[in-house]
Amino acid sequence: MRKNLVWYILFFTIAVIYPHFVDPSWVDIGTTFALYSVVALSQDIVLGKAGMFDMGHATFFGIGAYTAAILNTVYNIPIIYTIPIAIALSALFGIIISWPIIHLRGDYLLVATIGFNIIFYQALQNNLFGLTGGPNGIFGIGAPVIFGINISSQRAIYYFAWFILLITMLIIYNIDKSKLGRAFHYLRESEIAAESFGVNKRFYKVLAFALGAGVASLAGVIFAVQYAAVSPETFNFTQSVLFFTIVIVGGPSSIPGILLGTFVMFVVPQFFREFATARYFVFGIAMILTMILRPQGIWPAKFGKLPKYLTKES
Amino acid sequence: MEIFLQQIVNGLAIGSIYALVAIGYTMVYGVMKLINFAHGDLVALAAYVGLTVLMQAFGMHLSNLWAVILMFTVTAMFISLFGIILERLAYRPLRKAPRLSAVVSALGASLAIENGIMLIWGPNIKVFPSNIFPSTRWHISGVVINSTQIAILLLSIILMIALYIFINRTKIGTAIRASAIDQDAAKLMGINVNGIIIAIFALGSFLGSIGGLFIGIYYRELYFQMGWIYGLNAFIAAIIGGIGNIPGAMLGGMLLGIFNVLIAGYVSNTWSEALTFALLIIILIIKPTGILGERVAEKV
Amino acid sequence: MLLQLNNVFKTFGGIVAINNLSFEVRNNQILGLIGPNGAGKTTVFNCITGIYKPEKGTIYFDGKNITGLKPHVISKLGIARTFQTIRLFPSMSVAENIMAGRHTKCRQTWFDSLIRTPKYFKDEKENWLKIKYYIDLLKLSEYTTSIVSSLPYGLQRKVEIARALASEPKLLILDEPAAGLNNKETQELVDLIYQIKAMGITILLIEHDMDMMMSLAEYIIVMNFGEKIAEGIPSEIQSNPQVIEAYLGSE
Amino acid sequence: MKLKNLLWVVVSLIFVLSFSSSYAAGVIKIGVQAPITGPFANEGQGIDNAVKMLVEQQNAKGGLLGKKLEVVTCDDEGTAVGGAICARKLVNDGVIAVIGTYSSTPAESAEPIYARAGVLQTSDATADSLTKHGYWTFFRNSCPNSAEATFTADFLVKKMHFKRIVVLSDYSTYSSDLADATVAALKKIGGNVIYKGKIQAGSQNFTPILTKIKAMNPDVIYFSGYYTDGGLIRAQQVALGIKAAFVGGDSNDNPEFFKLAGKSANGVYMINVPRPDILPYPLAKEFLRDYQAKYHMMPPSIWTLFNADGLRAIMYAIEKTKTTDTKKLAAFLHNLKNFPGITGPITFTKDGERAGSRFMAYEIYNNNQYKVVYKED
Repeated sequence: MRKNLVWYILFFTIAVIYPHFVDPSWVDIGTTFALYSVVALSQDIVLGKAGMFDMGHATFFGIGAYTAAILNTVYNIPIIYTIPIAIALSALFGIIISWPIIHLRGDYLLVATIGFNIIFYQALQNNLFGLTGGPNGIFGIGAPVIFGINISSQRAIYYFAWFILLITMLIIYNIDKSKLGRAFHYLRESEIAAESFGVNKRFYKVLAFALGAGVASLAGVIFAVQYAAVSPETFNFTQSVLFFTIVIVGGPSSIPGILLGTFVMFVVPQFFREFATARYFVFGIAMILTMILRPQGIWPAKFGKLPKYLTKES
Repeated sequence: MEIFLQQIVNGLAIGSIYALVAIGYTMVYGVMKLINFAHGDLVALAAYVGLTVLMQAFGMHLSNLWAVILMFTVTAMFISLFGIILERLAYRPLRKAPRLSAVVSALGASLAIENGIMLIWGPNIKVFPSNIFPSTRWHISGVVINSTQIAILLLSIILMIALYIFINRTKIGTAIRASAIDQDAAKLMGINVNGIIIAIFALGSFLGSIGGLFIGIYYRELYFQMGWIYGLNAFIAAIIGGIGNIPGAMLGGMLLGIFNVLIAGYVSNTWSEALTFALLIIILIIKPTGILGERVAEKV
Repeated sequence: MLLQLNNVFKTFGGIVAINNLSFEVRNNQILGLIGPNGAGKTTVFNCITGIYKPEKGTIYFDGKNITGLKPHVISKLGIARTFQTIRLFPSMSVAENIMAGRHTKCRQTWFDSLIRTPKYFKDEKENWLKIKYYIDLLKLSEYTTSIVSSLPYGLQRKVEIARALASEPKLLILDEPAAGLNNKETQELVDLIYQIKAMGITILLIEHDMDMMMSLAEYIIVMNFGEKIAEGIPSEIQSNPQVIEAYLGSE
Repeated sequence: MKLKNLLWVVVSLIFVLSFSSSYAAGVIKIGVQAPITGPFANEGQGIDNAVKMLVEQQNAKGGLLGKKLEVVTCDDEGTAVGGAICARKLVNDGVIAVIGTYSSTPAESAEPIYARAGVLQTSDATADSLTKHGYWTFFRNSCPNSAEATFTADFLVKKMHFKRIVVLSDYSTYSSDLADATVAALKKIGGNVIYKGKIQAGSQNFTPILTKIKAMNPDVIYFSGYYTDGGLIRAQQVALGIKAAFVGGDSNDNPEFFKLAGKSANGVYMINVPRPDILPYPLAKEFLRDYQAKYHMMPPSIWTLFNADGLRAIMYAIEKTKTTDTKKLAAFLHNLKNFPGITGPITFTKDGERAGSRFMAYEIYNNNQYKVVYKED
């Protein structure tokens, strides 16, 4: 417990001083790393914790980004107020989308979630209600103002994104160490046993989707701010595959695992932007090797970390 | 009416290609419970290998017919072997691992094959020569049918019937079905499950390679990411039919081909993908394991 | 009367699994359900716990009609069970597995969980201490943090029972609890079941070990081909010709 | 626990290593921001190849201002994220100008970063908004959609007198914007658009929409997308017995179109800037010959040539102004008039828009021969 805390403090300390030592492209990478980690952690609520095969999570990320973009550019609502709206809307979508398909078994659910992602993507491309801007997307999204500070410089956005990551990690930690997280895990491990002990399957599964959708949407808003623009291909099915892969490669239901997964799947390829053509060939093979060497993920989740008063010999 | 018939004819041609590719997904899934996301890229690889073989054959001044025969045999053999090697290297080490780890391994294989094609054949499109099949067109009361479509449809149907007989009438076929129902029990009955898995990968890759060559002959355009689109469609076809069920994959492929043309032709072209997926989701909501998939009651 | 089945009927794809079955379980009774393989015993359990919906007939528990209710609702009313094939949460620890039993007793809402309200802390502590009690009760304390899939079979059985007890049920359903246990473990199990009865819990039991069943059960229902063929106290059952035939005939 | 420690060490080490960035004196650095991998890999690699080739040629002639040119490439994968990261990286690497990128989204996310750093950016991306932000660093090297749209509308209505027009595009920003602009231009001069549809690029099976179009009995199908789809659309159109004429936007004009369409290519009309082999642009012929000799393939599309022109304009500016001060270069470029380019004369407006491009319509005959059928007055 203590040891973990030390690691996390070290991790965030590095994160805080990091932008002062690297060039600006790496600050951007750091920001996007934080946001992708948030999305991956939110995907993990559904995929890793509740064990539902969700391969359409970029939908919720996109709902957040587009909600903020539309509300800000069309209705001139300050970004900071779009955050709760985006979260609520995305969570609502999560509920509506998952409700009818929640009873589907593993791979069928996977296909249904892919389907929702593709429907969402086509809706963006077709300029739904004349709001999404079609293939061009939406440009000119403003910056949030918090306590009178304008979050528009590169570093300000970086710290804001990491603050969001910190909040998300706390929420995920809280989920893990509570009735809520245990219920998700029970459902993943054995649905029948979980139901037989009073876990309301439908409620918790839909709740997992709603929570996952809400958190992903939060990352989406900041993402829209970071690039001052949103466009459809950032939220397509390929992107969902990335988030899915992050969770599995890193270690389902493991916070450090998912951070490492994001690092491996998003940051590592950044080193090779200059030797471009072969990098995804090598990367594909690396993915296979990683799974073979670490089938449970790079840093698998550990269970059995219990409150002190339980494990201490009395 | 002729417009409708025209759409159906075209839908069946593309549907039969989906069906051939879908069988590869469904067979692997049936025995290993693995979504082999690399299967589509194998199909694309087949088309590229086929084109290379064909060009070599023309270079050796073979006649059209012999060149095509050579293309089919060499490609089918190469891709079947490739499928076997893929299983050995990327999936077998993960057989005891969590299911999704194998899925990620498949995604990695897909990425590697796709980018491997780009490295070998370049990022630009490649075009099949147009004169390899005699292309005759028939106008039957306003409906245009060409000889390539008929050849594809007939060959696909023959292959599927052959597969059906193989699966249902031969010893290996029975062993494959047994392994699909219960791998452990099959093992106890003395079935060499490793051998069966090699067989299904060879067979699925073989049919996929034929599908890839058909794509090359029919559409004539190859690009390195094509496998992803055909793979996804074929995977959906397998799901519609009930994944794991071989006749289901055939049915699903044909249905998807027809859905595609009817939605694009009669409902909305710009929303055709969204509507296809909406239809798929509705099918799943009503029939959670696809049309021919059986609802497996979990033993408690 | 704690549990009452009236003319329960259930088929699977046209095959009758339970045919017009009726029986009653009295408060704090140990009732045994026996019958040859495939007689439909586990199906009865699954109908009671809500995993299957009976097509006809009614099931009353504690005066309430529970026919066709969802498993999690039935669980909340006070029925807990173990499974014929062990169904633990394999990658979780012993304590976390047992905690599943407390799911309906934990009073924190999902929102309390998310932001850790004072209610959350109080609730967590209360329930974990209960878990400690059941772990000690079943002498599992040295395995508290062990991952259950790494435990031997006999201990896994114990964890399952502990999990069921942790839910403080009125009715405990045990589906072949002695299967796969050695003699010593079986004896421990018998002692444990008496202990559970002493806690005021009613027990419904399927068991193939006839010696154990005859010594343990106060009343026995015999099933064959989905129907009840006999019922009575152990000594009556032992001498019942129909029962003997059912067993011998099926061998 | 040891493994974990090791991992963290590796993580921090990599971060530390990434601090370093090289500065070499006596070199002018040119950046390439392009989608080297991903769905537009062919286009991105084309841009990269073209820039490297032209820079090599320039260096053989002694470079510029007595300094050698050096190319720094960054793969943006065609995404907004990649665009911004590449922009930061290239700025940090000390480039003075960036060629590319290919599509609008990454160009847009990179644009403000280049503007703030004072790095010139020349891209073929066609989204109207790119030149609307007022960034002095941005120069579009392709022709704006509106010019082509007006020309196309005139050709279809005034020259060919088509009465029943079908407009098709794909979902890319370029293609759908061009289709929208063309429909608007057609409406303005009273053209009758009976159907406007979209196809999914790369889906290869276009018969559903074509069969639907067949029933509408059009006399022309105009397609604003790429040759990779256009060639197939034309082939499938003829195979279905649809008699309508086919008019392709500039991205259809590619040798591969004829391979895909085969005999059906005959009678196709292409709208494009003047072709190298028709107008006396020795530059273009030379460029294509060199490219073919160096890379053993043709450039993937016209967009490669546009970006090559962007680079040539910048190199010309450096040569003329004898400076690498981007403010002065930009001022020079904003006043550039009729600089001979591979894709026709290059003129930039004050917004960095490329102006004064002249379009022509060609008819294809004998499988791949061109003849001019219509041009702007």
